[in-house]
Amino acid sequence: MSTESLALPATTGTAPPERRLAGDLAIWVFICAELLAFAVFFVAYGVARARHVDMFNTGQLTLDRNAGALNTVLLITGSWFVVQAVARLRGGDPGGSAGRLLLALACGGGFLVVKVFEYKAKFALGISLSTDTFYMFYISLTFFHLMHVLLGMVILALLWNSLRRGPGPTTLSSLESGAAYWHMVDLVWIILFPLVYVMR
Amino acid sequence: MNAPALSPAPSPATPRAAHLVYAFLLAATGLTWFLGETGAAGPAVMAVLMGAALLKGLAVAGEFMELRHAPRLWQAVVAGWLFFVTGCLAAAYLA
Amino acid sequence: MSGAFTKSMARNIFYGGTVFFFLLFLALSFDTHQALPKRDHRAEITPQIAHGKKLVEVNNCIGCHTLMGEGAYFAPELGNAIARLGGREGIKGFIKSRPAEGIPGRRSMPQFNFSDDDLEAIAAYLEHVNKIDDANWPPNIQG
Amino acid sequence: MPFQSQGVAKYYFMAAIALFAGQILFGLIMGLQYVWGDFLFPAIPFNVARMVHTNLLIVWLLFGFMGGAYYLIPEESETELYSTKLAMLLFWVFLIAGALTIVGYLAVPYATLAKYTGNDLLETMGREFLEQPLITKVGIVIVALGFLFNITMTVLKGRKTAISTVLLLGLWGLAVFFLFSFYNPVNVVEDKFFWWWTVHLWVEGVWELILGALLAFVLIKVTGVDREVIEKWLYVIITLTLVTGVIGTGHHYFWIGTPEYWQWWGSIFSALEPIPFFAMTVFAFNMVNRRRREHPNRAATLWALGTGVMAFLGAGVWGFLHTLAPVNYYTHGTQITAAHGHMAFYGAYAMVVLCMISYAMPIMRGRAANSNKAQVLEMWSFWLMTIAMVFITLFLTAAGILQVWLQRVSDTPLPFMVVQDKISLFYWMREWTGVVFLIGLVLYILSFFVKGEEQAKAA
Repeated sequence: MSTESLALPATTGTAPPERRLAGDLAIWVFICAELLAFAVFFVAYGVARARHVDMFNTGQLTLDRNAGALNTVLLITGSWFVVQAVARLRGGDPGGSAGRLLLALACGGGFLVVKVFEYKAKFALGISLSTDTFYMFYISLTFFHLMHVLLGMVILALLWNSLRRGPGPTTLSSLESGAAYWHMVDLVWIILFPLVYVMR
Repeated sequence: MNAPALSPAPSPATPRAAHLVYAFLLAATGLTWFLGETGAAGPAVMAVLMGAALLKGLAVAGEFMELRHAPRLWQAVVAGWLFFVTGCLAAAYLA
Repeated sequence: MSGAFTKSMARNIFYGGTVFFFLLFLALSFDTHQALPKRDHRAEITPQIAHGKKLVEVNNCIGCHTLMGEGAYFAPELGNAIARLGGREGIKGFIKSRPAEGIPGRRSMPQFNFSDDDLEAIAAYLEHVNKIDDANWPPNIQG
Repeated sequence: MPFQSQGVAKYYFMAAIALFAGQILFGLIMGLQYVWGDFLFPAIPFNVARMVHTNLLIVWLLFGFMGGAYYLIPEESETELYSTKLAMLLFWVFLIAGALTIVGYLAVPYATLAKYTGNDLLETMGREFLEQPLITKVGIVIVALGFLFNITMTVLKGRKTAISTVLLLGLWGLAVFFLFSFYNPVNVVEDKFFWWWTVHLWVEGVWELILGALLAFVLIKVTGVDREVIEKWLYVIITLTLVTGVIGTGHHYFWIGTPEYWQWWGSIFSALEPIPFFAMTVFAFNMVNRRRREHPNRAATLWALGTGVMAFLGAGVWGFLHTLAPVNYYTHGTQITAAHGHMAFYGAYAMVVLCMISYAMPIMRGRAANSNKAQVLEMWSFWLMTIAMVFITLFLTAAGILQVWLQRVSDTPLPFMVVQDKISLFYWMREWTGVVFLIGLVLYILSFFVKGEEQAKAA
């Protein structure tokens, strides 16, 4: 919490610490592209909803808010573990870091399970992309997001594997990149949940 | 306060701020869920929901994604995205 | 190393992103495949309609016309031609009446010398196309 | 030219330019038929001229891509081509097969051609851009496989770079997605659905990988910027391309009987499609500004920059103009589409091939760059063709807007042919601009024959 550990001989003590982006710049370019795609999707939802308020409100009431809230908790908990994984690797504890990644992966897995049950219930009612505009958006947005969760889990699994085999010089940067991506998936859901499940 | 990320010395502890953010995220999610369960609707509720989403997003971006310590341009990009999206959704709701 | 940008990271994102979006595209295509029978009335396709489609293809009709908006923009839309020309008889009469040497100074359809069976097949095919649920396109009868 | 076998590219490039000239000639014929309806009727009806025009475009671009690959791959792999003989054999096979197909289009009625080339065995003909007889399609597959074998073996035995990997991916993708041209179900909706898997996934998918690789190669050579930097950009651009372009296929699934959610998916993702093109423009200018050397071939640099700008305008801006479903509902299948198609193909693909030719041809003829006189002439041709294309696009856009208004939006919509008469002024202006384009092309060809004083400075 203090700067005394920066035992640089030439430090005058006045230079502010360098601002630093965690992770590879390439992943941030990609995150921006993804955020843009979701932004367009969200705005499209808003526009479509404004044109069919009743249809959207009726459809929304049929959604499983408990599942949505549970999934929010799972995602933010997963993110919390990922933050801890990064901190542990920085602290020179790759084993602990790998453990936290496993916990995050478990949260992601929980998200998938909840989603599968949620979809199963909906599909059993014969709801599909072609049912109406609300369900089109509900399925499209959540499925598009779900695939991001899956991709995020693949990334975390790869990172876990490389941590387990012993970290190299680029492992921290890779972990930071993967973490940034995982948090992005979280960030999107934080908008998606109130928008699709709650806001009437 | 913002030195640990650069520090060459081991700092195994997760920043305390991250735990606080996590607690805040849980609380805000609870609020969102509660509003959904009571069936509350209307512009005021919408403002609370979007406001909560905005604050949650800013917290995740700032603390989890470590943008608080990142070049200001990147901070602005993600914060700008959050303001843009929640703003557009609020506008579309009121339209 | 503020703002590092590694080529291997860029490459991984390329492969990951490509596979990701291609899988998504396949998933949507799969759903489309499930939903299509309700929209394309495939159960009603008779050998005659199939023959009509083949005639439209081997005479390269879309070299001048559009069919549901796709093709060349030299001659009118075919998707709703059956409605515009007044049913099967209208279509058949129009195709039959094209002068072999064209119309001086104007665009004209070639004279294909179709048999009556062929004309009937083409009309049946165009009637089938007109029934496809294509989200109310074109905007009006003029195509 | 560091490797002897790169020389085969010369034949491919010469064939490409010759076929390009043919394409423009038939373009002018069609343009005239738009305003003078019975021109050449019934000898060359419009549909035949159009087939020749579009098929020549595809074939000359393929020649350009193959020539570009034959030039680029040995230099990137730092090894001679796996087989020069195979490359030359395939060149003649492809050229003769292509020429015979064009002669077939012109000499006999299309239905007769279909009958005698095996269309009854497997019906694949008569669909836009895929009009080729079955035997030609099979020939294309064989040539493509031989070519890919040759190129892949060369890469495998030599150095592997990001540029050659991306180029290979693009070329393999081109071959794989062409296979959908053999699938023609009797259900017209499915037919159209998979038809786009060839057409869209070519021009808004894998071809862009080829485009990116060729452009990156030329930029490394003419700017001297570090390979690491250029290859990173290349990965970012093609990622954006495929991320937006694959689902962007949906913008063709609005009105052909496919479910209506495509209107949302297609609109959303294709609205993002200009981004990779914008990135490409920024990339080209950025690299040229950061150049570490003054390459004597200034014409090639001009083509490279032009590709970025014109691809962004044609594919990006003009594509975006009518890609949103509510707009496309009115503009689908009108001259707006034609306007976009012309500028996009010229800006993205014609120009990148010309850029590659402009860079490689002088080197294959034993000099780093052409004489100043020849380069000045080439730059004139660049500006004439490019500006002519801008005006062709503008006139077609104007024609399209009027067409949409009179035929689809107004309260008393007019019949198609009546509207065509009313907008003929724009067709005339387009035709005259087409003549300017042809003049540009003639100057381009002449620039190969201009001798000059300072030819020296070997590569």
